[in-house]
Amino acid sequence: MIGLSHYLIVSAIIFSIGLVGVLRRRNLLMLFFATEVMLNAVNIAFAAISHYYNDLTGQMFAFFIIAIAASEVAVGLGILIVLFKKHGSLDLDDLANMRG
Amino acid sequence: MENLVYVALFAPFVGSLFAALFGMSQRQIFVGVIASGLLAVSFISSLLLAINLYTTGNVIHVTMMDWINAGDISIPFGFVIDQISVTMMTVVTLVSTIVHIYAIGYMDHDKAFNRFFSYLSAFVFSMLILVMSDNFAGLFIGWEGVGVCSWLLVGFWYHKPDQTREENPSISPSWAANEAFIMNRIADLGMLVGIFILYWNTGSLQYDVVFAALPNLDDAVLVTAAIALFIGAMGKSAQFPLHTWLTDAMEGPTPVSALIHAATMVTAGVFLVIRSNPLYGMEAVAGVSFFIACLGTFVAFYAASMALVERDLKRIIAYSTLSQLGYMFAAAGLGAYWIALFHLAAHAFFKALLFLGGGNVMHAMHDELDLFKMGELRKKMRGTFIYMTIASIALAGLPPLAGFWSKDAIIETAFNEHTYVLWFMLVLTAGMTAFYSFRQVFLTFFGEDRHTALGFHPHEMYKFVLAAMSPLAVLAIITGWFMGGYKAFIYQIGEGVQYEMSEHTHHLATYLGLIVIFVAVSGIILAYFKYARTGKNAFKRNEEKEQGFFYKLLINQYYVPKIYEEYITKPYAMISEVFWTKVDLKIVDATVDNIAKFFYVSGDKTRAMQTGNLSNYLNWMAVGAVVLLVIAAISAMLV
Amino acid sequence: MLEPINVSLESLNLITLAPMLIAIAGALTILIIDLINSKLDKSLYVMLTVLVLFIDFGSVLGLNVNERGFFDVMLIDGISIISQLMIIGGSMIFIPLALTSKRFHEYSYPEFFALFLFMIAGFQFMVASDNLVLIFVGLETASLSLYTLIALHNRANSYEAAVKYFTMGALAAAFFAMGSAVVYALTGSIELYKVAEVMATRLHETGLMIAIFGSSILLLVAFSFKLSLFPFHTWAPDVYEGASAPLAGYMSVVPKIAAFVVSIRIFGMYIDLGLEWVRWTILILAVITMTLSNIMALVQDDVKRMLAYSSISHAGFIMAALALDTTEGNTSIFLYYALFMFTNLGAFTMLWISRHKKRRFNKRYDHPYEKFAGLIQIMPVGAVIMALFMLSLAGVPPFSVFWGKIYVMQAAVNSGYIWLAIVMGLNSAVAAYYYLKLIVYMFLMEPVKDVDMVYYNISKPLMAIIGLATLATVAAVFYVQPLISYLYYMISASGY
Amino acid sequence: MENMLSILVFFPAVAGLLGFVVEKESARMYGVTVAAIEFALSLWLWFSFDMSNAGMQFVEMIPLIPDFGITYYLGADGISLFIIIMTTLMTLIGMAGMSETRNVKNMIITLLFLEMTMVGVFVALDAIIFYMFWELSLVPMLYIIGAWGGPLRIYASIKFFLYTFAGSLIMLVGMLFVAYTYHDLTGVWSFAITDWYALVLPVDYQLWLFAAFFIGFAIKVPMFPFHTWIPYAHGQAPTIGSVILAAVLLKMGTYGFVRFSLPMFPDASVMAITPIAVLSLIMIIYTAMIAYAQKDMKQVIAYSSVSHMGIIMLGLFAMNAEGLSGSVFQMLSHGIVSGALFMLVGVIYDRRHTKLMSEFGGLAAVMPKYAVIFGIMLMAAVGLPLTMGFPGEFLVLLGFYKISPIMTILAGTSIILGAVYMLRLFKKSFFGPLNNEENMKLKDLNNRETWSLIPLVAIVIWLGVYPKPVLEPIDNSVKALLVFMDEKAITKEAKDMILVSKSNKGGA
Repeated sequence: MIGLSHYLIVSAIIFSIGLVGVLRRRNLLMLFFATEVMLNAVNIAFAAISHYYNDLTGQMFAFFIIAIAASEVAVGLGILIVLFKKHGSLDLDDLANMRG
Repeated sequence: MENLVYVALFAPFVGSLFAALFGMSQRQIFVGVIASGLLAVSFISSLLLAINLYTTGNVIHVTMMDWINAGDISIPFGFVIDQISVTMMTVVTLVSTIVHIYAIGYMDHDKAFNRFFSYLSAFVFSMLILVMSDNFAGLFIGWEGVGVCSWLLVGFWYHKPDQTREENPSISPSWAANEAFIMNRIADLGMLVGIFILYWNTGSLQYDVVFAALPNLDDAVLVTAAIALFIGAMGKSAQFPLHTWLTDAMEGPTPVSALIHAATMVTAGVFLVIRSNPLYGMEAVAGVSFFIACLGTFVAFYAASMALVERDLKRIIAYSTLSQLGYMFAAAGLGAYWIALFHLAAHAFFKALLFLGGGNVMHAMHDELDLFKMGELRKKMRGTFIYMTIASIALAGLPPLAGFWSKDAIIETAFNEHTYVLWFMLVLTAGMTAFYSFRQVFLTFFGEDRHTALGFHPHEMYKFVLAAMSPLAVLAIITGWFMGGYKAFIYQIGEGVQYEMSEHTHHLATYLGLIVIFVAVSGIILAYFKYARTGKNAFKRNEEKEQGFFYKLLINQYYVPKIYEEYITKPYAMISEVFWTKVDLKIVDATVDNIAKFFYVSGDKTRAMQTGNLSNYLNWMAVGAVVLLVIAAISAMLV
Repeated sequence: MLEPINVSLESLNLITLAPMLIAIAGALTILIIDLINSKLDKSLYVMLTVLVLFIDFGSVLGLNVNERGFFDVMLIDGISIISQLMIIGGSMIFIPLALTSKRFHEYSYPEFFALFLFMIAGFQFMVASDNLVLIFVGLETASLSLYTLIALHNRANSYEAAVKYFTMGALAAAFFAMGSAVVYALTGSIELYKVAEVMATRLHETGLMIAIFGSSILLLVAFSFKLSLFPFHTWAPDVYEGASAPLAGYMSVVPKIAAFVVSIRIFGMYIDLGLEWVRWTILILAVITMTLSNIMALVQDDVKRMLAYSSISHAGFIMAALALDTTEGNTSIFLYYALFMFTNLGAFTMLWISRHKKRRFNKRYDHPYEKFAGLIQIMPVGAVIMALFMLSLAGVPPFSVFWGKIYVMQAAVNSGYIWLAIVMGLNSAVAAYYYLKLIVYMFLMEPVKDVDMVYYNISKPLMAIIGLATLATVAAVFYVQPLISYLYYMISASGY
Repeated sequence: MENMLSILVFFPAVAGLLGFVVEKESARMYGVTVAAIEFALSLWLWFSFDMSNAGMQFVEMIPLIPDFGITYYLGADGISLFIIIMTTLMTLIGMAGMSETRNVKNMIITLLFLEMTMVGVFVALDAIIFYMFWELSLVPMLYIIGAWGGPLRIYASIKFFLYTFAGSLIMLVGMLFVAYTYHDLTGVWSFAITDWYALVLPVDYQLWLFAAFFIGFAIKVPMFPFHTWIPYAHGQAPTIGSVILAAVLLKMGTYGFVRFSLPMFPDASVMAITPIAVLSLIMIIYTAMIAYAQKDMKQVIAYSSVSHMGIIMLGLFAMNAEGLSGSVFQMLSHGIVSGALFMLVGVIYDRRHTKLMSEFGGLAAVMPKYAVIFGIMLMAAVGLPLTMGFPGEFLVLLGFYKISPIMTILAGTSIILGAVYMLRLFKKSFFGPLNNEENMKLKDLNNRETWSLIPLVAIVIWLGVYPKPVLEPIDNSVKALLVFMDEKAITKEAKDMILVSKSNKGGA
């Protein structure tokens, strides 16, 4: 029988995978994907908990997260495009003009 | 009569201010004349006060105004005219008047003539405050005031450069002035402490209140107060070990030496002890008093010994002053306050005369003071010769001149108190005194003419100057004759100052006097044979003898100045330097700067985390989350 | 099975929603006007925005304290009102800064103003709710708009800044979402007042502590990022540097007010539950933040970057007040920001008017210290005003920030955290150095050769704003009293 | 004239603001006139002062932030009255004697603002108002040192600012804690010092608070080991800066001890006697020795200033009216004398652009007037009777003798060591042969310099001969303070140590 804890563990694992992606990736686009992965991990958790409590709030939260993730991608990609036009690269390490 | 008090006190002050008005302008004879005139006024007032006191016996006590009132302390400007202060006033104003007149001639060619009179009159004013004050704080005003005037006057020729100690033992007038001031300050601290002790134990600084309260005090308090006040006296009266400044102070113009460093200021210490006789006469402080007597005797001998070999005319006189101060302290320490005071007065007359005579010689010899470069001056400077001989006889203590009576009384006192060692030392010193004072007379006025070869053409001083000196000469002769009268006068104060020889001593008085005379005469004869003769017996300098241990010891003043320089002055400068460069800059200040630097450097270090690389930033966030967890866990465990 | 939903309009209490709706409607209006005529001048949009904000401000003032509305997700309590007022007020001072004498790219887009209003609506949502969903939505709306506004400045550095801010913001959002999920898992609710109730009953269940731990830390990370607390502050200096000066000044105040309100709600709840370790964690975080950012500010070469670090330090200062969790502590947060707002916006405005298209003094920086060398000789009034702002930031009485500072310190002392007050004092002393450095450059150094002008970008509206900021900074002592009593009343009314 | 103190505080500030309008060439005259009016106002304050009243007079009270207990609360007593007069006097004299030619207008305006803050510190009776003026005074001084100073001016000015600022922030925490305690006990917020006086604190509180205030004040005084900013500040500051710094700013520290530490923490003050006395002794002896090692005239005066502040500190903790009155009097004396000495050093610096003693020698011959005035001030500095330097120093030592004879003797070495370094300075610069070519043609004091120094000479002698008009009001207030401390003290040791004057014992 698959219970709440299994879902939560999956969610935690995916969240960690996303986090590692954020920390390790050098390409901005991949970074964005990694954050999406993290947000989706949260979605899994919300859906599972919502089911567990038999309460719709969690699922509602999940929907909001999906919407926000979408707009985030929209804005993020917009900025990335301008950046790519200016720099010709999406590599993080090229992006260190300001420091100190 | 009260007005006379103020006249006596403020006349010199007015003179000083008047002279100061012209302080920066050309030499004006009238400045000197007016200053002298005002001093004469002061002298006459003092004399009138003395006569009044003598005839009526009424002690005058005036309070001019409040000075310092704070907490429970109340110090007025108050003045008391009793037998002690009036004696001092008369002596001081008389000698000052003469010195002022003398200075008109002596300072004739000096550009700073007017300034000199301003200082000199200011000194007299301070001295009068010192002796007239009715409280210790007022005494201290005068005490410090004379110190400053002494500083100004010793350093009067401030433009002279510093020399090495070998060239000039006093280095320079400005150096000597500073030395005098600083050494006096050391003693002043002692005096201040004495004042503090008296204040906190008696609640006042007025002489009458303090002295009235003395019998109720603890012995320990009395002893410390007596010691502290005596330390003050030691400085001003140049007692060992604070004596070196006095000989160096001879760098000042000779009238200054005569007035300040012989007749008046240096006796302030003796005056203090006499003034505080209710304290020093107490049973509880007998030990201190005896110490004073011993120290006085020691200084008398010590100074006389240095004078034996000295070649500098003024320094010899300075040593003799030191020696005579020792006599005075011996007397005061043994309880014979009135004898000390009498010797103080007599000494003031003959020593001032001696100094002024010395000034004449110096003037004639163009500031050359080396006795070995003089000789046979009596023909060219008859008046001066006579004066100086009189003064020297008085100093040597031969009857019937002033010095004999007073000094003999002191020696007799030592005998009377059964302190035979002191007595013996004092007698011995009397002989030495006679020897060196006549050594000086003979080397200056007798013997071979050594100065002409060196290009000196001495001439006698102005007539008016010699005339002005005559009262001193007369007094140097006759003062002693009035000893009995003075005794009656001063006995009016009360038991404190009364001192009578015992029956036994009285009996032996004649013999004791004869011993002193004998010793003194032997000293003079010895000096005559050694220095006064001419021809093949003439005095010759013996270089070999000057290498001897004792000679070197004496000529170097027992190496005391050297010791002070090596073990006090130099280490002080060195420690100061270390404190500044090593401690203050390298430790105290550097600590502060390093704290600031620490922040700055750690800022630079921390800044390195801000690499500009987004990936690093994201890692920082993850690290931060972990760190937060750790912090939270730790605080959860601790709280 | 499902009952038909039946909601009465009264129970919705839509008035609570009005302020945000006004801002959104204003933004849409601007977009529509642009569609009609795309050649209009920026001054029109500026004034329109100010007007919208004005109405917005009025509508907030009209709200009653302690009401709920719109399915109870809106919460209009004291702190939500005062924070909305401050957000709108700050924005009203900020937006006229577009009226510079030199032309800057971003202001030619009407979208700039629309986005700006959306952002304000986002902040208002954030502060006017205790529902984690709505907070999340408001937060993201505001943040996404802000990223775009930064990027609109249209320079290489601005893009870099936007990307950095965006990426880190996305990560923080994920943390926030995960934190909310854990809270939800713990309590079955995302309404903070219910969360508090449930959590209080479950506090001592074994095994739950780890979850409480997790939720608080995840949320703390998310808000530490927003509030730029160490070590989540790394974006701040870069973003401030990359953004235009007024926007940087704005970012150092308004978004932080919003974030602080949410933090008060969330972490106040944790501390009220008796979880002392939350307090201590925040305190330690705050102390580290104020100290480290201070010492990093010491070594900066650029005034704007220095001000960025200084803002971080001020945020740390206030975070400490938050950890006290007393009414005075919470009052001091708002007092501090109210006073800090004028001074800081003033200081950034002074940088803004000194902005030159070219970097004349330094290859990298727009506002290196050298630029201001000897300003007293070139432009004495400007130098004096800038010095006033710096002194105020340093906490020299009687200038505005001082009053905030002593109120914070007093709050710390009152709660028994004397060591905290001392740390704050020492930090102020360290901070004085870098503020002083600018004063030293302006007053004590000789001007760089051939410079006769520093304030290229000055214009009448900007002068008016600087004048207002100066007045507010200097005359603070006269309005602190009403301000304190109002804030204190509002905050104690809402139970914080 | 109920609001006399407000006028006194804000008149210079308003004049400073209006000063921006005045033409550059006329700025100096404007400044001198304003300072003269301010001085006249302060004299008027003196004449309308009720000498027999030991309490606060001219009290003004306007609530500023009532919720937080902050009040605009001013008042003056015998202790502050003369410090205020000295402040206005030294500002006037400093301005009149100022030789600065660069940016005179800025200087004048800065000085006027500085005057406001200085007067403000001495009349404030609300801790926060006091703190405000205290901190504000740093800013004009920073500017004066930094803009008109020597080569290290920026380092010196920043050091001055940060050092004092850091210390006063600790003091601020102390103030906040007192306010908190007051609120705790009475339920009312108040920062009024007079309210705080009524607060009887437990001994451990007193000790901690004493320490907090001590740091703030001690840095300002400056006490060893917090004194190292002062050689830089004096060394780099222009003449006027040093004059004001030495004359007035340092007094803020000692004044703070009288106004806050003693009456508020009597028990802690008594406990602190020995440590403070030790620090004071170090100040007196150590800095006197450092002064001796200096090569620069101004540094000698600067270190001597620290040494003299040691005497003042010692007197403050004598716990009897003699010492405390003497200490307050010494503040005035030090203000005038060290101010004058700095002005005198400025005179020679203007002519030669060096302050190294080795450059001089024999100046007395070419500059006799200068030498005379320098000499008088020097004598006052070493505490010669009948100059202003004596009564204060004498009373302090006298007073402290009651506490500890040994320490008094050590402190008394200041009269020796002071003479040592001062006379060395005088000898090196004024005595000896006139060897240096450049010194041969030096001009003596000009009219401006003479007439700005003569009043100081007159005061130094007047108050040396007849200190009563000043000493009496001070003494009244000090006695009242001691009675108050004695009544308030809770430990027996403190009650024993604090010595109430006999005149007060009868009445109370």
